[in-house]
Amino acid sequence: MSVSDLTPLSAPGGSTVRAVHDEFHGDLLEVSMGPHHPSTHGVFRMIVTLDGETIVKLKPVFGYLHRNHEKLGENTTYLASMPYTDRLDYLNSMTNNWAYAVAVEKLAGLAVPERAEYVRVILAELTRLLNHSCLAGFLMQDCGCSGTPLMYAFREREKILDLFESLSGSRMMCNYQRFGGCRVDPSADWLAGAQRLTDGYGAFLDEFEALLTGNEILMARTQGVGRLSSALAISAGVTGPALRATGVAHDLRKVDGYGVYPRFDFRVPLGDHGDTYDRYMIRILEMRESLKILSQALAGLPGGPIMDPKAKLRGFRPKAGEAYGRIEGPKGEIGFYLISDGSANPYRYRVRPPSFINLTILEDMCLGRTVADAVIILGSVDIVLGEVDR
Amino acid sequence: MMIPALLLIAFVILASAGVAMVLRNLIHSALLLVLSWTGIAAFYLWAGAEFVAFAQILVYAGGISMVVLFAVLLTRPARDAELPVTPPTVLRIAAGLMASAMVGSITVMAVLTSHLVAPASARAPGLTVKDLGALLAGPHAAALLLVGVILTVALLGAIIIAAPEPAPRPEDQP
Amino acid sequence: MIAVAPTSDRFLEVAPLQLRDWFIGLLPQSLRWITSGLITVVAILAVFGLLFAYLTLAERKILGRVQNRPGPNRTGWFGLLQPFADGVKALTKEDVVPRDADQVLHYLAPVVLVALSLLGFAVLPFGRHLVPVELDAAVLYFFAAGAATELAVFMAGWASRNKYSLLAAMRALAQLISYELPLLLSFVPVVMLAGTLSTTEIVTAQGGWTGGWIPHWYVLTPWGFAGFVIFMIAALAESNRSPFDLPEAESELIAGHLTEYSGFKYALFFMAEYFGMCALSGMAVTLFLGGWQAPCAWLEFIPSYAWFAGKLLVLLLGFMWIRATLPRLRMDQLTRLAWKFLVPLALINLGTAAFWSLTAGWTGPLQLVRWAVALALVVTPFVVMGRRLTAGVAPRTYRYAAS
Amino acid sequence: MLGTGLIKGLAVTAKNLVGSYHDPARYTTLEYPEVKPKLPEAYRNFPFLVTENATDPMGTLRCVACQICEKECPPQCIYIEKSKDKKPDAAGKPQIYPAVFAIDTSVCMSCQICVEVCPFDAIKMDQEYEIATTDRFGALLLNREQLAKPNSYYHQIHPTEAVEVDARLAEERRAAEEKAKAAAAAKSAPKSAAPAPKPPAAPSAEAPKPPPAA
Amino acid sequence: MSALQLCLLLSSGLFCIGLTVALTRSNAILVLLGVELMLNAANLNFIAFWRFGGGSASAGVVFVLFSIAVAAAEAAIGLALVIAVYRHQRNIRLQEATRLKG
Repeated sequence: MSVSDLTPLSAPGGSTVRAVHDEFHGDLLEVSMGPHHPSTHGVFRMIVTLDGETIVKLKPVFGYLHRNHEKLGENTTYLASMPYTDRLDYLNSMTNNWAYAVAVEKLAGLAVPERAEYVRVILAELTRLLNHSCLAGFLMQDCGCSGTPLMYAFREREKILDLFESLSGSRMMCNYQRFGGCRVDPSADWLAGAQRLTDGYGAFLDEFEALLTGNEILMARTQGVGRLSSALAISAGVTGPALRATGVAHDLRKVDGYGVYPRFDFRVPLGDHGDTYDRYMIRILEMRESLKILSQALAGLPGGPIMDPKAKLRGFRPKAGEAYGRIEGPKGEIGFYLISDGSANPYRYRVRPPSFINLTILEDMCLGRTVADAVIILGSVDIVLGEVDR
Repeated sequence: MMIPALLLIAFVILASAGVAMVLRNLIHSALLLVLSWTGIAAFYLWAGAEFVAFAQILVYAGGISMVVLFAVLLTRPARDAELPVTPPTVLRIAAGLMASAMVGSITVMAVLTSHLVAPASARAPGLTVKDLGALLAGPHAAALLLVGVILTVALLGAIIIAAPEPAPRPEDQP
Repeated sequence: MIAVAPTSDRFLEVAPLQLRDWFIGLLPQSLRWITSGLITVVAILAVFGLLFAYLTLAERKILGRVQNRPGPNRTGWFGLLQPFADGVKALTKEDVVPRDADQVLHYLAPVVLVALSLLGFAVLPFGRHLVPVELDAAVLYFFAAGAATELAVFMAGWASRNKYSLLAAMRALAQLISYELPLLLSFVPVVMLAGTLSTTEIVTAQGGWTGGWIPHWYVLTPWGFAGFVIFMIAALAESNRSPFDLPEAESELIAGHLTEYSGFKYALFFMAEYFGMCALSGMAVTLFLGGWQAPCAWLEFIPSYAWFAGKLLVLLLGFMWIRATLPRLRMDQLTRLAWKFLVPLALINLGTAAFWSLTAGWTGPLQLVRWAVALALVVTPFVVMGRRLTAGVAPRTYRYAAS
Repeated sequence: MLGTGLIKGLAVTAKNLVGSYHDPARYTTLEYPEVKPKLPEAYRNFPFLVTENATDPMGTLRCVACQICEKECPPQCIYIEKSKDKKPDAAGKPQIYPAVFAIDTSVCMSCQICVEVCPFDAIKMDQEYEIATTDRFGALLLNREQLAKPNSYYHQIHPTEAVEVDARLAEERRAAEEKAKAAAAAKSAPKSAAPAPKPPAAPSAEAPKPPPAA
Repeated sequence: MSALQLCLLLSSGLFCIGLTVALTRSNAILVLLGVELMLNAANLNFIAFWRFGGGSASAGVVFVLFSIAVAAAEAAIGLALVIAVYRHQRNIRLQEATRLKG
């Protein structure tokens, strides 16, 4: 494709839109939906090549939020990386912490007391509720209703964040898990607050579904849009609700059975079409399953220490070796791969970011669709730029 | 009170039509013609035929102006197609002006010499919409239906003519 | 020449007119006609100008309240000065005109748009005696003024000399034109039943109450309700409101045909949109909701213009309510809804209205048969076409993994 | 039927519109400048140094400049310089004190790891969030004097935690005095009586190293 | 010089302008618009005679309505032809539109 001049699109002073001639399709329109476009979730850019109305080529461009997270991890102690994991997927700091803690515990062979495992499950499921309701809110924002579902989702999210704040001290940057347990033991009234939230959340979900799921305009806008086949999803390494929407039954909580998940009975919803509507519905159904897990975990929470007494806080030097710990985060399988050379700093510190990997197939879903659909498909893939760029 | 209003409306119609004729920029001339059509509608209002005036605005300013502007946009000649016009423009303009001047003088002479003694200050015959409707449905019912058929056939034909055949793409070529 | 205020009616009904006549009385005879016209124009501009200002505030407040937040309440008492703050902001913002834009058209487009959307108010009967202009073909005049606004949208798109805002203007025009037809077709049954094009006669035709309680408004008849719904959907599309606000949707390439406008011209476009919305809902009130008719006999003491204002506000709140809830339609779905759903329904509605007027004479049990047939004629095409329109779209049931 | 989904949606928004007027659950806005948010007790913002009493802040700093927090801080935003001389601390033992103790609040991300690793409970997390300044450099680097806050303030913002810390410190101080008395008694005892063996229960000699804070 | 004669003068003036546009301009669209102007001039006459001819000549108004409708149809067909011609020869100069083939 002969591009008239090779200056990158929307370079300073360049136009955000450029006409391009392509020998197969004739006159095309190359549009840069720039890093500050209102409907991209954070600093993310798509160079979309349009033949009239339909998308011919879509090149995602990111890296604007790269903070050198992994190289930093190699130069600080294991403990010092923990607060940085909050900044990976800044919506779900609890699950990031847990994934890193699981990896280090596997590396150093630490045991985690029973109560800490239960508290970790409770916090992970609360984060899943928070993330999925935010996703549905942002998706509706892209579809065009002026922020109403997003505000309802944020109203519920605030309640969960207040719980996290009263437990860990900060709403989004919790820095709560430690290697071998959790930092603070949840008090009785905190658990009562969590119970109240779980009981009230069902009513919110019913109201949310009444507003959205049956909405004809929404169904027309999302059904059949951004269809993803299970074969492509598996080969591209897509994980999480996007994979389950294509019908593949792969949920780490069932596959690995890590933590105390095998003790709870919950189901894993699966979609058949793998389009945007399925991805939205799978998240709504997963929220209902999380409520079940939460009530069971809150009921069965045992007593005992929150932190393994033998766990050392400072001067933590795991023996040389490598480990890969992974959990089922709200966006998919979030994993940490660590190589230790016996010193206080990890030799290699690698994060497996689910939203980055789910993003690789964005073009396959958007080909042949209009720009308005591309925006919704991007919204349904649920990416957070902190995790994509690391 | 009647005559100065008529002069003003006449001036608007003739001025905008004349300027539209002279302008190079196609869009401006099309828009000026729309102005002259609205002037004609004002004339109908002056004459007391409200229904016709609003029909004129609805059909011309609402519909035909859109079709004209779309046509003007769709047929933008490529910038580099300034071919020399075969019969030189000056000659052609002169011939056109001469012909229309002749026709004009004949009609004007006919109007001035005719001894149409029209009651100058006759009240405008009050034609309400109901009588118009009765007229249309009564003696002119056949004509109304015919115009309906003409309109549908004409628009269907227009769509077929204007619809672009799918441009043959190079990869389809044998 | 001026209709002297009738003295027969109650004081409140006639008060505005008597005020005007007293004022005109002070002037010499030659100026009387001009000043009475001017007073009407000033009254309309003042009322609807203020209504526009407070509609923007009401919109943001309602949107806020729906989203569990207060909406603007910092400027002035309860945010009442917010519209004036916005006005000052719009006035002081720099008015950027692109260098190679078509200066004349670029300036003219918002002016023409506001002027045309204001023309619509001339024929709306605000009260029993408060009709700005008594026109025989009033409804036709209203839709002629409405149809001309497309020209202004084209001028705005073309004058900014920016290829992609022209593209967006074309898209907006396609939307306006494709919803012109359902708008016009939905008011034809009203004209057919009322037998006249003049708005005042349409409102008087809807007067009277059966049993003092049920008004004879057209919206309470099956074909009237269908016509009202079609009219409102088309009015939503005509004024670029919520489910159809495609031109300035953020998922567009550029911000629609308004990209090259800023400062007060940009505010003018919004003023035109709100005037258009008020005019269309005013016409909906006149055609279907019985204009200034009171809903029941004993409520007659409330002045007629209060009833008109009340119904108008209810419709405007409905516009905002819809804006706060519904997502946007895609361009092809939008035009498909117009051509494949609204136009056929409006045509069938014509048939129902014809049936209704022919069977006006039926009494007693035949009345029920008449209602049943009319309802059937309205509901069945709606359901059949609705199912065809949403063929592939339905809420789905989901299976669970077998682990 | 076609419109039912839309009507249900409209009903939900109507419920919220009406609800926002009478149901507090549906009106969540906190009008900030007039209504201050109620902070949970565990809330943490930038750290501060605890002093025993408010009268002589620099004299009674708990911090002994052991620089553990400086090493452990992930973004390395703490800077400490030890003092040359020693000063008696609350238990009367001469201790080094920090001549310079600066935290660069533009770097600090208030992750409270310094609080966790500090063996002397000398640094705790503050709850002051209205700390905006116009100067980007100087004002954001808080020195020792700005950081020091009395223990009473600590009780005010973290009541339960403060009580635990005070109880533990008091218990340690008592153990230290007991040991000091035992050591003194042991020294005076051999002069008066036959040299008795050193009392078996002498705890470890140098500064008491309490287990890290839970 | 009665009002009726003024109206007739106006419509003949408009007719001449329409004729000159149709004859002199080389752009097909403007020729069509010229024809449109001529049609409107005719309508002007109808209404003028209806206005000044007492109540009897009401057929004029009906005729004007029909003429507006037919003019709309004619405009649509004309512009469709123009677009078809444009698609073949990339510009709409009447001089070159000579071939009937294609």
